[in-house]
Amino acid sequence: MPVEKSFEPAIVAFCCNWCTYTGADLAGLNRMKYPENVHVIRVPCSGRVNPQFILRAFQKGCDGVMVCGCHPGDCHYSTGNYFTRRRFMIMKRLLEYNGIDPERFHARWISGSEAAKFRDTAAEVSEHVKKLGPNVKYREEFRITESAEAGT
Amino acid sequence: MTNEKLDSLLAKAGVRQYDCYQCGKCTGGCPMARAMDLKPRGVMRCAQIGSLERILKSNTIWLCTGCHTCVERCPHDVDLPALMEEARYLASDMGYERRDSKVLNEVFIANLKMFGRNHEMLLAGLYNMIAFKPLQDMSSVPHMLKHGLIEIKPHETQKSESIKKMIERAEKLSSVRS
Amino acid sequence: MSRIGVFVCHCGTNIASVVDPDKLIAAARELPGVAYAADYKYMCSEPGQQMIKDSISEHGLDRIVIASCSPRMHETTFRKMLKNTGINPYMLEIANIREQCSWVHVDKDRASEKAVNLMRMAVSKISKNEPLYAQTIPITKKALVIGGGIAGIQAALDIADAGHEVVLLERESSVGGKMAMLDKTFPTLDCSACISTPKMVDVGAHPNITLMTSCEVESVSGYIGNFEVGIKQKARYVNHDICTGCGLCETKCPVKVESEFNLGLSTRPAIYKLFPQAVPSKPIIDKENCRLLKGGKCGICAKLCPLGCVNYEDEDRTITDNFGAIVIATGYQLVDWPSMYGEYGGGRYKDILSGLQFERTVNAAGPTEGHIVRPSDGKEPETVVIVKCVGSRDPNKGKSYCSRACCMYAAKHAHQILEKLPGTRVFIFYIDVRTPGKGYEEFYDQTRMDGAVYVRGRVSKIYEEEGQLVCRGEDSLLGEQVSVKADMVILETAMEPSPGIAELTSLLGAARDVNNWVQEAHPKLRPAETQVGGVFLAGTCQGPKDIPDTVAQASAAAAKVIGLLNKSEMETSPMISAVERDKCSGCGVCVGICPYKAVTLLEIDDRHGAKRIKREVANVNSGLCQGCGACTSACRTGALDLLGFRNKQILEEVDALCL
Amino acid sequence: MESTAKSYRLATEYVMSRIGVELVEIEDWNCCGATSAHTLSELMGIALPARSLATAELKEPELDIVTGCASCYARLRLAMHKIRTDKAAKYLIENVIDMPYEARREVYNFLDVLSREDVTEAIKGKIKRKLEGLKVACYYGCLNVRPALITGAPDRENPQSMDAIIALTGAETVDWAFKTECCGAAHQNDAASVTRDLSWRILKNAQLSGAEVIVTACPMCNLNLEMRQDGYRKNTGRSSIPVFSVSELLAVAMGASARHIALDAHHVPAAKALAAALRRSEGGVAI
Repeated sequence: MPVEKSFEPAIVAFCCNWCTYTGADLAGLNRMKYPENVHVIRVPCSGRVNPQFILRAFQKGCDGVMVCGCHPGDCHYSTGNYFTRRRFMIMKRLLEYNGIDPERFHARWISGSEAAKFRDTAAEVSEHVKKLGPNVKYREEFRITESAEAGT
Repeated sequence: MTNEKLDSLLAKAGVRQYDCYQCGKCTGGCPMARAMDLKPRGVMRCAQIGSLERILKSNTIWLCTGCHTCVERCPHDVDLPALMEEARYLASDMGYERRDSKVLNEVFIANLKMFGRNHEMLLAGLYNMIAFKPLQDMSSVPHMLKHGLIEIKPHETQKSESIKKMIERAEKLSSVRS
Repeated sequence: MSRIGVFVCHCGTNIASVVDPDKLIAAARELPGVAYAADYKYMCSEPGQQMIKDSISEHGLDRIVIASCSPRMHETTFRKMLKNTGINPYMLEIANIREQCSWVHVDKDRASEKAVNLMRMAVSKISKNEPLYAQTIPITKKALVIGGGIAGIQAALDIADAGHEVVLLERESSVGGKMAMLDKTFPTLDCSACISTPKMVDVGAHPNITLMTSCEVESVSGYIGNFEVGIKQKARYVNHDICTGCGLCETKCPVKVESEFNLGLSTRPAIYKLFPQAVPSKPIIDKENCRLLKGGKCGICAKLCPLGCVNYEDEDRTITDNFGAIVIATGYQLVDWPSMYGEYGGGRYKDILSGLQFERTVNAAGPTEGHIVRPSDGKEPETVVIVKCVGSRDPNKGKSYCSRACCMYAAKHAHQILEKLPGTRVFIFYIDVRTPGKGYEEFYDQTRMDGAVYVRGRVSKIYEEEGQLVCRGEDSLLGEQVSVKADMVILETAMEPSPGIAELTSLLGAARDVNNWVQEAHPKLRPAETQVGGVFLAGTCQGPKDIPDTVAQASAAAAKVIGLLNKSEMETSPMISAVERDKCSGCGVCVGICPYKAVTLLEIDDRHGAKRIKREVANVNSGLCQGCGACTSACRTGALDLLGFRNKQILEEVDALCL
Repeated sequence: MESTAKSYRLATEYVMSRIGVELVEIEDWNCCGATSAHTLSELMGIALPARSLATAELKEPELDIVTGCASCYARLRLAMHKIRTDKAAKYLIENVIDMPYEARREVYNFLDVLSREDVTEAIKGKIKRKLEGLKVACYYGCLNVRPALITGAPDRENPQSMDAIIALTGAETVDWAFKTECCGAAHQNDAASVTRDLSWRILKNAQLSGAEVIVTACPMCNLNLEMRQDGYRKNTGRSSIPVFSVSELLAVAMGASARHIALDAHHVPAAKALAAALRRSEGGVAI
């Protein structure tokens, strides 16, 4: 896939139903504006986000991944996001190990009332990932294996 | 300008001024508060409203004995003795008037430079002379002399010269501290 | 092959003015599995819903994607609609193209492109959806109230009055709690006993209430509607079935120990009633101090009892009962100030009283029959110092929080002293005066006008000299050191949770905050519930509060319990964790992660080749599971999955975005 | 301890030799700078005590350090703490004192040493005569216990270690309120009227609590409390109260004579109170 002149990254944001998803809805209600690149996937809790979801996204060529949940201590499910926090501190290292720039991955705490924070985070991450350019690492390797398979 | 200085003073002392909620427990237990023109709680108040000058001009910072009663009892662990100490250094550096104890402290250090140890009679005598208090505590002198509690001849460390040099090194380094 | 129907809502112009519905329809028709796609001005409206219903029967659709506003808005609406169509309500996905698309973007082309992406993600996800069915669980129509203070008493009475059975459990030998110890209550100064004893008698006599004193919770299992609770009935050594409470046994007991009810200000025998108005009005034997039970010779009380109630062989027993709901109302205790404040003498000085000790002193039924006198010499004080915030607002030595009731009871104490001993000088050392409550500020004003002198400053040191207590501090409004020679000092000490709260909450699975108070489900909107379904809270177990607030919260908790017990069964959300037992290795990581104790290890019979074996697998309790999915992310083998948000569903969404 | 604290020194030497503890004087020690040095400069306030500690580490690497003065204790202990916890400060200080210093050994105050179980046992064995009924107020002073972070003292308001030691002599320690109140000794020269009042307050509370004598663990405290007593008598109309170091009481109980430990060197006549106590317990043995 050739790099287009104005590269628009595809970003997936896993948002917990109780805080960040609500915050994102509130941003809409207040008609705040942010880039179109961010696509929200609703999950009940940030603790539901299995690391393999993130790896899969990067593997499939997603340019950036956000995981957003309630602030630590405010989790709707009382402790879920503590596990998220611990899990994603290690996640960064795992990504590095896999050759994916850990800067493509962002974990943020955004409450249901922080519409502006959601907007700012979406804009910031979008801008940041844009600078990093397209995530082609695995896509190219896929293509190689695919064509090799096709060849035989 | 003033606040930068105040902020760095507080940072060096490890004190966050807004930790203090002005309950006055520090002043209540301070042994020297009676003689202070700005009470310990007042020092924290000045830090909160940004009035560094009042802190540096106060006699409080020179009267603090460092007994740590205040911080021991403080509900928010505000290390006032550390703040007082840093304020003394800053006051000296900035050329504010040093209160009464200057005389004593300098006589004390001069004493150490000479002998490496403290010579009580010389200390008290010199202090009284310079501070114009010729009779303070002098009633005890005959008793002390009689029982060998003080001596005319000072004890010297063997290497008092090295101590003098060391003190001078420390003084030099102290004066360049930011 | 699934037959998916895609319905795009214009939401008037809210969506259609930015996102082009035609593009969505066109894109949808290209997607595999989509059998039908249509758009409409308002999908949520009656005609909109009818249109979907018609399309379902016309095109034989089996799952529905609606591209519209946020699912938080209309997911329930559309699920209800599906219920009447024969399609399982969970065969529904909503693409949020309003709040998260048309409202937040300007560029029409790119917004439409994103809307297509969102719709495609929903279509991909729904291809993996499966029908889900809500379970119903029966409800045991009986409530357990833990703690017999005013909170527990109020909650028990409210629930019982609504016609439900209640067990009121109390650790001490009598209900009444702290309120029974108080003399008067602020700001109205009505006598505490006069308003609380009738309620105590009521719980003792109510046909729907079973009073269980000298009892503690030993075990809890089950979930909302179906708790099984093991209760330890501590040995009383007195048969309460026969005892008439005549009190003869107490008269000749040779033992004298400090009375816990009078906080050490008087003594009691080893066979005793907690206080004269105790409910039940029957004694127990304190086995730690009874001469005979300690191995000595005695047995006087048994000889005295005309009915032969005393039984030295009595033992602790465990009783098991089932409940539909549980109310925690375990209350508070005062902090142990002597271990915190060496500068106040660390408990060495007799004439320094805690606020509660003063309540006993000033109480007509107390050890001094209400005469305010010094414990050391029995003399009336001429000067009294009251110190506030002892142990509270002091993260260094005590608790960081404000204990909330102390400002008012300090004012009350000052008022009582000035009323009973006119001419006494009363000094109140305070940091702030907090009187947010109906009639509170007026009460504070009155106390000042009565002559109580408020001194702003925290007392730094209290020491005894020449028979008086010297209080040294700062009058911070004057900026000077002050020193008051007092004959009596009252320390208004902070509340902290009752001992054993940690054990109890962990049995129940309820959370505690940093200060060990029981955590409410939501600080504003669910203040009388814990985050565990069916477990409610009332009174000072949740945080320091005064009597009016305690009673209000107790009634709130009772209302919640009544609402629950009025149903005979309840529906649970089907979007919960499920275990694939074949995959589960029984590692148990999920057990520790679950905040609701919903996951446990279960031993099952299995086959290993031809051999029968027993092994452990994770088991999810559908009554407890709230569907957060934390366990699924921690599961190593992928045996745990969250229904409605299955791994494969979410991965489909991811894949659909990336293509 | 060579000059104003003559009796303290003599008594300490006496006690220690009796129980077989050898104290080694740090060769060429220097003054810790007390309040004056750190008032003027933080660095000097740490470098001065660090020099003595470094010398000790060099000459006697296997020995811990003990000091009989609260102020020295605070300064020495702070220097030790600083060296252990602050690498930059360690570098600077080693340069100033021109010696390496690793702070390997501990700094104790005299009370810590006396409170060690083996030392207490040894003292018990050497007590020859009881100071029966002598009412003693133990004055710890501020810097033996504060700041808690540096001293590690468990109770800063009502410590008990000295009371336990004094109890070995048969004397009775009184419960009083000024065990750790600052006597203001640091300002006895320049804010004399305030420190005078502080001392008087301490003396008064000790007497009102029933004490016949005060016992200290610091020569500065000792000197300050003693020197203020002429004025105390005149202004309050109370009698004066003898002030001893903890060693002196132990020495007397171990059998030291008044001359041995220079009891007559006290500003406030001291021997009488002890003699009375000894008479009470032994029917007239003179001191």
